[in-house]
Amino acid sequence: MFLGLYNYWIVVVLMMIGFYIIIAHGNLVKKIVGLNIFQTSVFIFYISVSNIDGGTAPILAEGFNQYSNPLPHVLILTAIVVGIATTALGLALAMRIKEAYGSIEEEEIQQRVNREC
Amino acid sequence: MVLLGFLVCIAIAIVRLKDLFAVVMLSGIYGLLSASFFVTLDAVDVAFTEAAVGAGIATLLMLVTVTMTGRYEHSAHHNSIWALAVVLVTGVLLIYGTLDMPYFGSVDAPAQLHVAPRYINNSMQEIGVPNIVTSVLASYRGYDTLGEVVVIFTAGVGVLALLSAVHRPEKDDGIVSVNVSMHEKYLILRVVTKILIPFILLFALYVQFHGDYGPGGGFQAGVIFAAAIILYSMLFGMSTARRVISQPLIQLLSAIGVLVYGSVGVVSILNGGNFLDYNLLSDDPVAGQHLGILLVELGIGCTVTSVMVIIFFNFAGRTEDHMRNERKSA
Amino acid sequence: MLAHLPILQVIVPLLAAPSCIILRRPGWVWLFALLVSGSAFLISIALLQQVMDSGVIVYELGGWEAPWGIEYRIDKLNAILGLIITGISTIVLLAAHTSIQEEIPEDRQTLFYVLYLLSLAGMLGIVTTGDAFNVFVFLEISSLSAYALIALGRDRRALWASYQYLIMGSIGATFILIGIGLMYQMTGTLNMEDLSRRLPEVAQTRTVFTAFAFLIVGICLKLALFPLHLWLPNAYAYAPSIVTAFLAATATKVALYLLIRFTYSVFGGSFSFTTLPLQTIFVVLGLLGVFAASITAIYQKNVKLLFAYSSVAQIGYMIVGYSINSTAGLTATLLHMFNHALMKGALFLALGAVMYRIGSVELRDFHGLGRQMPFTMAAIVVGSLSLIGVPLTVGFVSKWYLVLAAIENGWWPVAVLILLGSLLAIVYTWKIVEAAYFKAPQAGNEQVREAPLSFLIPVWMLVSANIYFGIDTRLSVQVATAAAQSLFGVGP
Amino acid sequence: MSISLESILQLCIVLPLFATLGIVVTGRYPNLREAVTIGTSLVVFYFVLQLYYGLDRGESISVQWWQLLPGLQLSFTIEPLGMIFALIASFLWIITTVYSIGYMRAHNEKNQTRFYAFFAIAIGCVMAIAFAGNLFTLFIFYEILTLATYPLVTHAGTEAARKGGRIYLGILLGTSIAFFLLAIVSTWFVAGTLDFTTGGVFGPNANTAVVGAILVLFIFGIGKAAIMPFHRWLPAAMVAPTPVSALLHAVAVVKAGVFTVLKVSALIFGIDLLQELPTTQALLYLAAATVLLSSLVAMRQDNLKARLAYSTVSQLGYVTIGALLASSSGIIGGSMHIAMHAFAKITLFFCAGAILVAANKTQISQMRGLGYQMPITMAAFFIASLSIIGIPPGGGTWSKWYLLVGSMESQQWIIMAVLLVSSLLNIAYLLPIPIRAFFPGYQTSPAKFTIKEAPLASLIALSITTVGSVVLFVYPQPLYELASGILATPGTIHGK
Repeated sequence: MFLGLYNYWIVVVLMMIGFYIIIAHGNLVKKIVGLNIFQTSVFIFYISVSNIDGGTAPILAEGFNQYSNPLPHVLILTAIVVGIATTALGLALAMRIKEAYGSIEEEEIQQRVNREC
Repeated sequence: MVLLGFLVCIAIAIVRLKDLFAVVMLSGIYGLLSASFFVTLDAVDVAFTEAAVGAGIATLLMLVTVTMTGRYEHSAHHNSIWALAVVLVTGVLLIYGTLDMPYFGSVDAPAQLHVAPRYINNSMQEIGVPNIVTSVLASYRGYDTLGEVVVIFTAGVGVLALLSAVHRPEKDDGIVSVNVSMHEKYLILRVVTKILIPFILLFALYVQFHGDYGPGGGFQAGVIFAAAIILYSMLFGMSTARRVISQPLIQLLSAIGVLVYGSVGVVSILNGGNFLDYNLLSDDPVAGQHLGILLVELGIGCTVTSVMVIIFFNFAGRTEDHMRNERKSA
Repeated sequence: MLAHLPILQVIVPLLAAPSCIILRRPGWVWLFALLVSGSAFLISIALLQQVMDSGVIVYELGGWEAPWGIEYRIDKLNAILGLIITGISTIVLLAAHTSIQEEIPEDRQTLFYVLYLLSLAGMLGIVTTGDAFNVFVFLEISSLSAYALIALGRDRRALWASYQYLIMGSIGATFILIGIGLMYQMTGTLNMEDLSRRLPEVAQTRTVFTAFAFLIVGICLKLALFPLHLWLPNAYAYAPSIVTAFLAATATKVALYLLIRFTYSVFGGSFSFTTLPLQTIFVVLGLLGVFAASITAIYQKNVKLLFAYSSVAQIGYMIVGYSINSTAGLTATLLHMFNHALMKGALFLALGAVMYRIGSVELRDFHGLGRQMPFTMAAIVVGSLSLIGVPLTVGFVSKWYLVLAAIENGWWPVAVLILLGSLLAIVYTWKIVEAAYFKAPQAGNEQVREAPLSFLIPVWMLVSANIYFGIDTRLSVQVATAAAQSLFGVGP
Repeated sequence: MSISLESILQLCIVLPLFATLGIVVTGRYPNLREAVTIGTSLVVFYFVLQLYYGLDRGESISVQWWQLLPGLQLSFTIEPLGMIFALIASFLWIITTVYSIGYMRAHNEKNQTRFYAFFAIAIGCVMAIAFAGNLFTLFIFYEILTLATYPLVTHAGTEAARKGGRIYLGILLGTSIAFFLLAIVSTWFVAGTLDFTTGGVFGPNANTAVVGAILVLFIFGIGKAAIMPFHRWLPAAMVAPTPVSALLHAVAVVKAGVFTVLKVSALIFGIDLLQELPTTQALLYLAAATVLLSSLVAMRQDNLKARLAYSTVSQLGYVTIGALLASSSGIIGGSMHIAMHAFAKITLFFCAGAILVAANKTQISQMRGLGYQMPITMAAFFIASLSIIGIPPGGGTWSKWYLLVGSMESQQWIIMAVLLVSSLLNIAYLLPIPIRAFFPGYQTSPAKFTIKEAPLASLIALSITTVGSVVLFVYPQPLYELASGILATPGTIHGK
């Protein structure tokens, strides 16, 4: 049981660390870092699913008949792109917020916003 | 196992650290490690991409951002109790979910038995490309990939809409400061790059066109191309780089990439097939598939390169302006 | 070409977006975007026609049959969604040119239309696809473009709102990604149809349970279901008027569509409503949402914010209808989806007109508008009446069905609460009416003129739709009922 | 002319709406505008008369419009109760128009076009309500009536108007959405139909508990009937110009309320079922309480219009009682009271308006000796008061008589007592006004007063209504026949 699943458990731990950073930290850049970790961990999970004992990389070649599952690889390639896209946009927003509010700390910005309302 | 252990340590370190610069670096390392973990799991293409993105581009962008937004995080995390509770609940739910999972690497997991075998067994006859990932990516699930290209394009446009400065003075004083800050951080880089750039470009081309046979393809190639250009601009200053590569042109390229991909699909409709049905691009289906994949990968490469460049230029440019303003105010 | 309509509906806007970059000139781009969205609208009408006559349409992308390839699968449900999305976006675009001139700097305008089209394409992609992972991809297209669009708002709070939306949205998307991954792990497929066939075998596993939970939570984040709604009000309030009108009328509907699609089509109603106490959870959250949001709305000084909160409340109604888990309930939800799109489209577009003339939507700036902008204000009044649910407006139709469904289910208290909720609507809408008709204009606003035709025409198109579908309900009711029945596997 | 009665029926509803257009178009030329209004009102009344003769000949007239929701049709049909209501409303519209021309001009109000326009819409709704063939149709126009009268109530556009309008809309819309709509949906769910049917729709084996609950919802939901505690909108509506108060809040709106109550109890529940319901008795007492309490409140009002308003509340209570007595003479009394009270109360309001215009007085305490100045007005006031109280020569005599009979038939002694007591209260709060007007008591020589009556138009109007209420006393026969026809109608036309 442990041997069969330990890998997933660690992945879960990683995900949760990332998730924690996103919701608990007030620094906008750090939130994005957390988001990255969260997503990357999900990628690891997908790839773990695709893995197969005694398998090899899904590139057809003589002498291999056990290939690991290519589908998750494809999905994750796409997901990575989505990830970087989100990161880029998020960071861009963080820069603009820095310009507009002079800070990238959640509380300070929230205070300024409330003052405007 | 060991790698995973490392990953956990790094993640925890990231949580604790307040120095954003270190955090960013660690996240880069995190990306790199997970990439190597992917290699051990036989996911070479993914590893390649993750290395290029997680360790490369993402880190770079974060660095630029940090140079502008300030290096230290000075808020103690608020509402951490609640956050912890939420996280624990989610985590426990996930662990609970793993209990019925097929064991790691098991041969008879449904994922191995249902859809995948068709790809592994028939892709050679149907597509004629040894790299199964490529054939799935570009053909079986080609439409996802179109979506992927559009996503990256969207990001490019979004960044443009957010950051492209209305008027950018061509005075270089600001740029110097940026480069200085960069040089401090990438000292080795500066030395190596001068020699490296041509090789990088060459390598990119190889990756682009060799994607059918080995790991690689349009996306990875695009990132590498972009990396080359970015290095160049970091060495010779943004403005020089901008003179070499004009903004409108690069934006045009990013659009054209998507359009190339799309038009392949449209052509296959006009040839009486379904959208993105490469078989009809030529008389011989396999040849058609080859042609289709080639064009599609080109499209991807084109868009990814230009978007990456756009993003970096605007990030750096914005930082310049910001620093210039700060110096003015100071 | 008719066979290709399903894909065309999506790729026409999808490929039009990059083409805009080539066109450059905002004026042309606008016309082009309008043309594109209009043609997408026509396509969606044709599709609805086809579906109603000849049932489900399947389109295999790349010619690879599912589950190996990705397939587009159009049934009555997503045909309706397509109609709503394209219709609203077209009408909203009519007003875009004028409004954008005012609210967005010249050099951003082309990019604005590009993002707008991308967002449109993304939503259409979500609703038409029959592949779980493809949903995720297009979800990201629509979301990313939405973040950027919101950030284009003039007020600097728009940036902060957009960032919060980005974080929330990304968490939601990642949750959905996890859910899909777990489902894939247990079934080995990503195709919805195939999933619905293979999930029952493994339905009892804890993994599938987890997958379901994550999907639901992820979707509810996107749906802004109370209490996960915190990102929505500011995002809508500070986005450019056009964006608000478009997103408010469509975005949450798409999320709701996903909820319905996954619970009924993929997991199957019986599984969904037995494994989790969904019914209880959703009816409680829905009603809480209705009251909490409506009451918050009452205290808003910014009219856009006010209507944003009212949107959260309206989502509550839809969720209540959905939680009844009966054909009648689902019919009510779908009807309200359609009707609410009309109401909020009209209202926010009218607010756009006010924004255009006054440059603010603070309640105090509405003083005296009743005389100065009679047609715009009349539109807002009709929209408000529709929101309250007065007869001969669409609002009444959905209220009627919702209450009837609740009573059929023996949920008398729920029926009462639904109606009490609409009393709150009277309170917060009438604040505006009184401000506009009983107060003298603020200093500096004496010279305000009626909005230009480019605004009034689209606004009144939507308003008259509000009334038309309130009087002649044959179309909307028939389609909604058919869709609901098909989801429950009864009727034609 | 030879138009089919069906099309006449539709014209009655549609004409006022067209009139609205005409009024808006001709808004710039007051004379033309008012000519349009009067013309329409005359035509509409003529049409209603045609319908009346048709009904008298025993023809069954009904019209189906399109289905608003599956199975729920907009349909109109003529039956005696509706006929009474329509006759009164359409006739008094003419009078009120005449009156308001005088009033509005003398008082030179603003936005008169808007005033006449919404007035016409309101009348259109009233016609639709009167002829509604099923509860659904009735509800729709009931709601529209509320909205159409809102601008009239808040006509002045002042702060006071805003507050009044807020209460007005809040209570009427609120009750109708929260209770009335719920009641209708429940009825639709339980009975499967909303068509008005003699003997009710619920059928013999209906669950009396549920139906009883529905009855409560109806009585509270029909806020226009001003049953306590939902009566406050009526005094609040008195911020409106007097003609509005006169027609809408003495006739159209409030009568729409009690009319609905009567119609629902007679043709949705049916008197037999009504008697069995557990809730009827309680509601009956509530109505009685309303009658008494509002009379008491009325006594303490010094503002004339306010006093009249509260008196209206109590008079409406009579009709509700009549409906809930669930006996034939109760229904007859109730429906006759609609007519009687309409004529009497509109007269009183006309008087109030006249006093305001001519003497610019609103407080009762200022009206001592006013009789010397405005003899005609005060005389009219006196006669109308008699009618309200229910003593000859006022038409009110008959309706109260039948209500008493009804309460005796169903051994509701308490109710009977209430009716008698409240009549005494009526005397106490109405008669002093004209009496003081003519006999100021303390030494004041009539010479000090010079005759200064209201504008002629107004004077004519109020004399007509006074005569009307006297006529109803000496010649109530046709009204009685109509009223007694309500329950006897052969199975009314169904919505399908």
